[in-house]
Amino acid sequence: MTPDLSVRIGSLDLATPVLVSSGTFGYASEFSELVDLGGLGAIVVKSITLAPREGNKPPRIAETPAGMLNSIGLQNVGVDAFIAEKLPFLRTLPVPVIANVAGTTMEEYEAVCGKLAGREGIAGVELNISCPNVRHGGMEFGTNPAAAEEITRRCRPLVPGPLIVKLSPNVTDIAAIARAAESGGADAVSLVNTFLGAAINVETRTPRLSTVFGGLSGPAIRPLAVRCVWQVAGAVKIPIIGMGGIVTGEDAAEFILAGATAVSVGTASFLDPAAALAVTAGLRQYLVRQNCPSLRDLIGAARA
Amino acid sequence: MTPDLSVRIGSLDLATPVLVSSGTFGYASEFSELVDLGGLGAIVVKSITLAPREGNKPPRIAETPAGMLNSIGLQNVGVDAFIAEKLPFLRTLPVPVIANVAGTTMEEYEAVCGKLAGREGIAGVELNISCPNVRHGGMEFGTNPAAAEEITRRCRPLVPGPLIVKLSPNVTDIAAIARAAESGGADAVSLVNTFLGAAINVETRTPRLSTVFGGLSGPAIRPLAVRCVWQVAGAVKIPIIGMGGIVTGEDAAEFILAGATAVSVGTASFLDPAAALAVTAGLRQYLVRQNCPSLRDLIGAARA
Amino acid sequence: MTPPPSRIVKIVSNEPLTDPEFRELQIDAGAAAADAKPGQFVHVRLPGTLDPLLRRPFSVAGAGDGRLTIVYKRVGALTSRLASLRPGAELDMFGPRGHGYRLEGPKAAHAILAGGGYGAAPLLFLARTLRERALASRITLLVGARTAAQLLWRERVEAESSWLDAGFATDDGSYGEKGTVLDLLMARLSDPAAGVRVCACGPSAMLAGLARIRPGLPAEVAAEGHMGCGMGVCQGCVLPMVPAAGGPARYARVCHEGPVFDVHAIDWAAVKAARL
Amino acid sequence: MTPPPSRIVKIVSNEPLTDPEFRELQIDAGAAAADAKPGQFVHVRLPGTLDPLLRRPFSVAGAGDGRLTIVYKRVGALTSRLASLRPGAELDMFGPRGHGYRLEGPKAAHAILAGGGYGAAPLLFLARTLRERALASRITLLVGARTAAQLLWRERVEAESSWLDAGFATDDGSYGEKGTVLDLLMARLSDPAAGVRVCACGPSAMLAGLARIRPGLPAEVAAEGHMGCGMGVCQGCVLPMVPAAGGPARYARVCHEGPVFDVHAIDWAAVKAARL
Ligand SMILES: Cc1cc2nc3c(=O)[nH]c(=O)nc-3n(C[C@H](O)[C@H](O)[C@H](O)COP(=O)(O)OP(=O)(O)OC[C@H]3O[C@@H](n4cnc5c(N)ncnc54)[C@H](O)[C@@H]3O)c2cc1C
Ligand SMILES: Cc1cc2nc3c(=O)[nH]c(=O)nc-3n(C[C@H](O)[C@H](O)[C@H](O)COP(=O)(O)OP(=O)(O)OC[C@H]3O[C@@H](n4cnc5c(N)ncnc54)[C@H](O)[C@@H]3O)c2cc1C
Ligand SMILES: Cc1cc2nc3c(=O)[nH]c(=O)nc-3n(C[C@H](O)[C@H](O)[C@H](O)COP(=O)(O)O)c2cc1C
Ligand SMILES: Cc1cc2nc3c(=O)[nH]c(=O)nc-3n(C[C@H](O)[C@H](O)[C@H](O)COP(=O)(O)O)c2cc1C
Ligand code: FES
Ligand code: FES
Repeated sequence: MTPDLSVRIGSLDLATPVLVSSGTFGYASEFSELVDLGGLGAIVVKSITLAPREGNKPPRIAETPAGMLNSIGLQNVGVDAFIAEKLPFLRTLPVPVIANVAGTTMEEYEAVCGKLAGREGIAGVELNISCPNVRHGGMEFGTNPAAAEEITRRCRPLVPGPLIVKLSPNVTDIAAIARAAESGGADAVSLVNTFLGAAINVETRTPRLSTVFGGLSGPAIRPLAVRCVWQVAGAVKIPIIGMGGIVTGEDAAEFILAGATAVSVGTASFLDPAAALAVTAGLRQYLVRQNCPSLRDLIGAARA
Repeated sequence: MTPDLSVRIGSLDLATPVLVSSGTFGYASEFSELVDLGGLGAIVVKSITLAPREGNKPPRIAETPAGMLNSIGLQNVGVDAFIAEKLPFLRTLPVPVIANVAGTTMEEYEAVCGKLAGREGIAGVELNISCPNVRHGGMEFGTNPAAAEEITRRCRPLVPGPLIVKLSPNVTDIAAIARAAESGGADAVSLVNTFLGAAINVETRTPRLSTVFGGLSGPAIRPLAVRCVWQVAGAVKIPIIGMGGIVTGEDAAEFILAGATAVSVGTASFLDPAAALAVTAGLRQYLVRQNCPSLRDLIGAARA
Repeated sequence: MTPPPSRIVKIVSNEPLTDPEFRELQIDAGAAAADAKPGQFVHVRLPGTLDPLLRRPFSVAGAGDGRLTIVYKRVGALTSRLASLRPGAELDMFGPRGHGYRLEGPKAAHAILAGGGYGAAPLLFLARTLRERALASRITLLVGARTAAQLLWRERVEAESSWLDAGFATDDGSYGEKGTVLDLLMARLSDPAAGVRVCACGPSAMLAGLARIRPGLPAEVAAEGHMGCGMGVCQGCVLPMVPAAGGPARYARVCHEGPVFDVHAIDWAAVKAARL
Repeated sequence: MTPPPSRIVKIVSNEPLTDPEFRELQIDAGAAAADAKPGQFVHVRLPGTLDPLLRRPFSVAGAGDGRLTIVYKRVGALTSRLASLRPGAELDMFGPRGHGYRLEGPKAAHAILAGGGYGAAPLLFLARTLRERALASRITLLVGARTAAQLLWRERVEAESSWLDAGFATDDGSYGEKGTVLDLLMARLSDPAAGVRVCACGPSAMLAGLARIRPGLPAEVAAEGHMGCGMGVCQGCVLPMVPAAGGPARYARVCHEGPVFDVHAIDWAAVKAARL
């Protein structure tokens, strides 16, 4: 049996349900010699802002038990350079590329979406309304349902393909934010972005990150992310892209069984650039083991 | 140099700042043959409710990367049996015992506080308004500032010693809840209780916990807990008891440097029943290494 | 203070059995070895890492001369890492803990020990202890597994035939009877069962099956549960017990009241519903 | 596809040096060894655990015959576990990665290599490579450490005296000059410095000191940064570079543009302010 791994996110057909996450796969060219990019479900590129950003001061990374904190600060080349320098390579790839858009104001999100609209090689847009790592990094849009709905509604007409809203887990009620994104017209929600954390170097008595707070990712957060997906799957009808600490096919299956239609691999790509392909292979073996012909039959199956 | 580890929480003087956390140290008698209980800063007993509770169905425990989920469900003997059967032993101990109180309604919290009030052997009360593991387990009081303030205010006159309010981290703004507890008259806040999480057994396609959701504790949550302490320390003047994933003296120092006055050891006692004493020894060595005569000089020192 | 609750111990040997997914681990355990009783468990961590985090319980499969033996099956994070360790490597061990099989009280006419899979691990130790303490006139050890290779310690068990009756069953019939260890047990029980005492260990479906064989059959079973602390504190490892008529659910801690329970005290329907 | 990006490799040897907090690790690395250049790093994980999670970078200290050598100091989670591993144990290795010291271009009259602490690790490898490729007429290797025992590979360096000038400095004067490796360097530089090329590796305070010695001194330094990915993707390992006049902050990735940089390109004031 060769199980069917294909899924659909809005109008987008994905051959496999395993994406690579924004900020953890660069603009994909960095991986082109290391990984068979054609085996990925889709590539979500590093967050794009209107102007280039040099990012936060170092140190930007601190390891914690089974996790890592980052405060990169949305370092990126800006939307114009993205279109001029990065998109030509991305366009050559045989898999869908999703542009992740971030900003400080609603107008900035709109402007970036507008510049990307209709460009060949952009299959969809993910709105990052949940970055914990910059002042005004959009996290306020991710913690307030009304703001989440408004920003989605405003970007919606500017995005021809699927519009995905990426949710912050740093809220009391993530289901409410997901419902707001759905009402605003999102085709899908992706979750989770990183959890707000901090670590202190006790020998120097100073925070380990220049910004004090950073985003926690990696296996440590997996149980929290699975819970978020479970909650959101009970609240919205649009598909969910689940992520947070996925390293193996079984980890990915947890998210699918909790209600995600697709999954995304972030930090694990730092441990192994081909991690997303290993996750895909693991999912395939899991389906064979479970004697399950199609991944779609497993979406939400643990909720029964 | 023998560094001074003593701290004060409300009217309570603690010889050392290292407590053991509610639900992870039973009623202390279980540890009496394994650990020199006199070396602990204070003992916080398992949550006490008005009536006995048999707890949730098993499975109640699932391990996750560097963490564990639990959904014990406040299993406990109830306040009357606590007073009759557990308190006599606790009374003989040379360290302060703090009763942790939980309930479903404000009236239940008041009733339990009332029954405990003025009993010899109870040095203080911790209100658990943050248990994620029972329906109506008090978590709603922990996610709503007005409710947090009201329950604190109502229990305040019933508690002769220090009143500590234990905060849930499952909120958008933990500082707001801490301020509410302070306004309600709390002498201290303790944080964090567990983070809401879930895990799924992919082979059986069923949740790993009978209740689907449980509380995540252990080293995995430490960076999240340190962040919470940092946020709360910037918001209130009352002392903070910091916890979440502390295993070593250095881990404890992170919380102190972030602004906690004392710390508490939970899950680590499962790995080593004497973990809190190891943490205390580690803190002492750390102070010597830092050439710091008193732990109190380090409270919040990373915030400079 | 009593002896240190947990301690760093050294691996003496760590050898695969006939099926290499099962291994026998000998630990240099000092005084702890002298106290170990059949049915108890040791609670083991790998030092120097937080993943895996919690200790894992393993039945004591033998004890003597300052050494403890366990038999483990490779199933996940800790057991896989364990399989890669060599003699001299360090483990962090707590225990032996828990209540084992009954070692006092009346002598049984016939003690029948039945183990499935790695559940047979503590039973040769138990058989020897029952014999040393003269707790049974006759001792039978029944071992079941999927295949001949997975039958635990077959040759060692057969070598004790001077005092130990042995019976083997495999799912595929590759050795002994084709069937389960419960089939073997029922065949033995067809003699009048007076004075019989059954001691079992194995997967919960097997133990639940044992409970159904005969209502009053005196049988002690070693059960499993997901442990947090292993010392009776966290209430994580509980098993549902038969409740008082009309009473609320009742739970007992595998690590503290168990791991060995009266088979009839456990609420097997609730165990099954909870997929324990 | 090009060679697999990460692979399981086996430890050949793992021996303490004169100070046992420093160890020399030889790895059976196959084809990866042939490509390694001095100044590059390998990125290492322990398989089978998520704690420690991220890979850790170590400078290549030698390569040949299918083997790679690193020298490491025991400072934390991974290096402590590494110290307990024996020959035959497996590591997950990625690399060699990054840009090393310049290996083409003009021949230097005098290459002075200066290493502090474990920073000396790549420099004997570099000295040999410069000699093989005839990139310097004269080669000097200066090694500094706290104590005589911590001087890396002292005897091995001294054994190469036929072609390699050597100088040693210790903080406590227990061997060589009392002082730092920069003191040794400055003494060598008091000759007219035309044609001198400095290659350094060590703690950032040492490298920052080097930048201050002489404005135009051609010096390449191997710098450190906290790495997330080690392949130029995460932007985690960045170092502040001297910005364009009035321009915004500029960063370069240690794992990608580095680890070896022109000492004058790095904004040492910003490095110090950030306590890197
Ligand atoms: C009292 C007792 C005695 C035991 N004796 C033995 C023995 O002699 N030999 C042996 O091989 N095994 C024994 N076990 C089971 C053993 O504890 C588990 O196989 C072990 O914990 C798996 O650890 P892991 O990290 O390799 O697997 P994990 O990666 O943790 O999990 C693999 C599988 O094992 C299950 N599991 C994990 N932890 C536990 C736990 N604490 N209790 C029960 N199941 C668990 C998981 O649900 C999963 O299905 C015993 C269990 C108990 C409770
Ligand atoms: C390009 C490069 C080459 C290096 N070469 C060597 C070498 O040849 N020999 C050697 O002994 N060490 C070398 N290091 C440093 C080495 O990477 C760290 O000592 C190692 O990561 C510590 O891991 P740990 O788990 O033992 O310590 P941890 O417990 O992670 O930390 C202990 C200390 O090391 C620091 N540290 C942790 N991770 C890193 C990191 N990724 N980069 C820098 N510092 C870190 C921490 O801040 C802490 O102070 C190099 C670092 C870099 C960036
Ligand atoms: C170094 C780093 C940089 C990240 N940058 C972004 C980003 O630019 N935009 C974004 O939406 N998410 C970003 N993320 C979040 C990830 O896309 C992902 O949501 C998160 O890391 C959880 O998944 P993981 O645990 O698999 O890493 C970043 C994560 C990391 C670790
Ligand atoms: C098994 C278990 C049971 C717990 N029971 C309680 C409880 O009854 N009341 C309470 O306030 N907190 C309870 N907690 C939360 C702990 O007191 C503590 O806040 C939390 O575990 C975080 O600390 P840690 O990471 O050090 O364990 C429990 C935690 C665990 C792991
Ligand atoms: S494992 Fe904690 S009570 Fe049994
Ligand atoms: S470590 Fe990721 S860019 Fe250098």
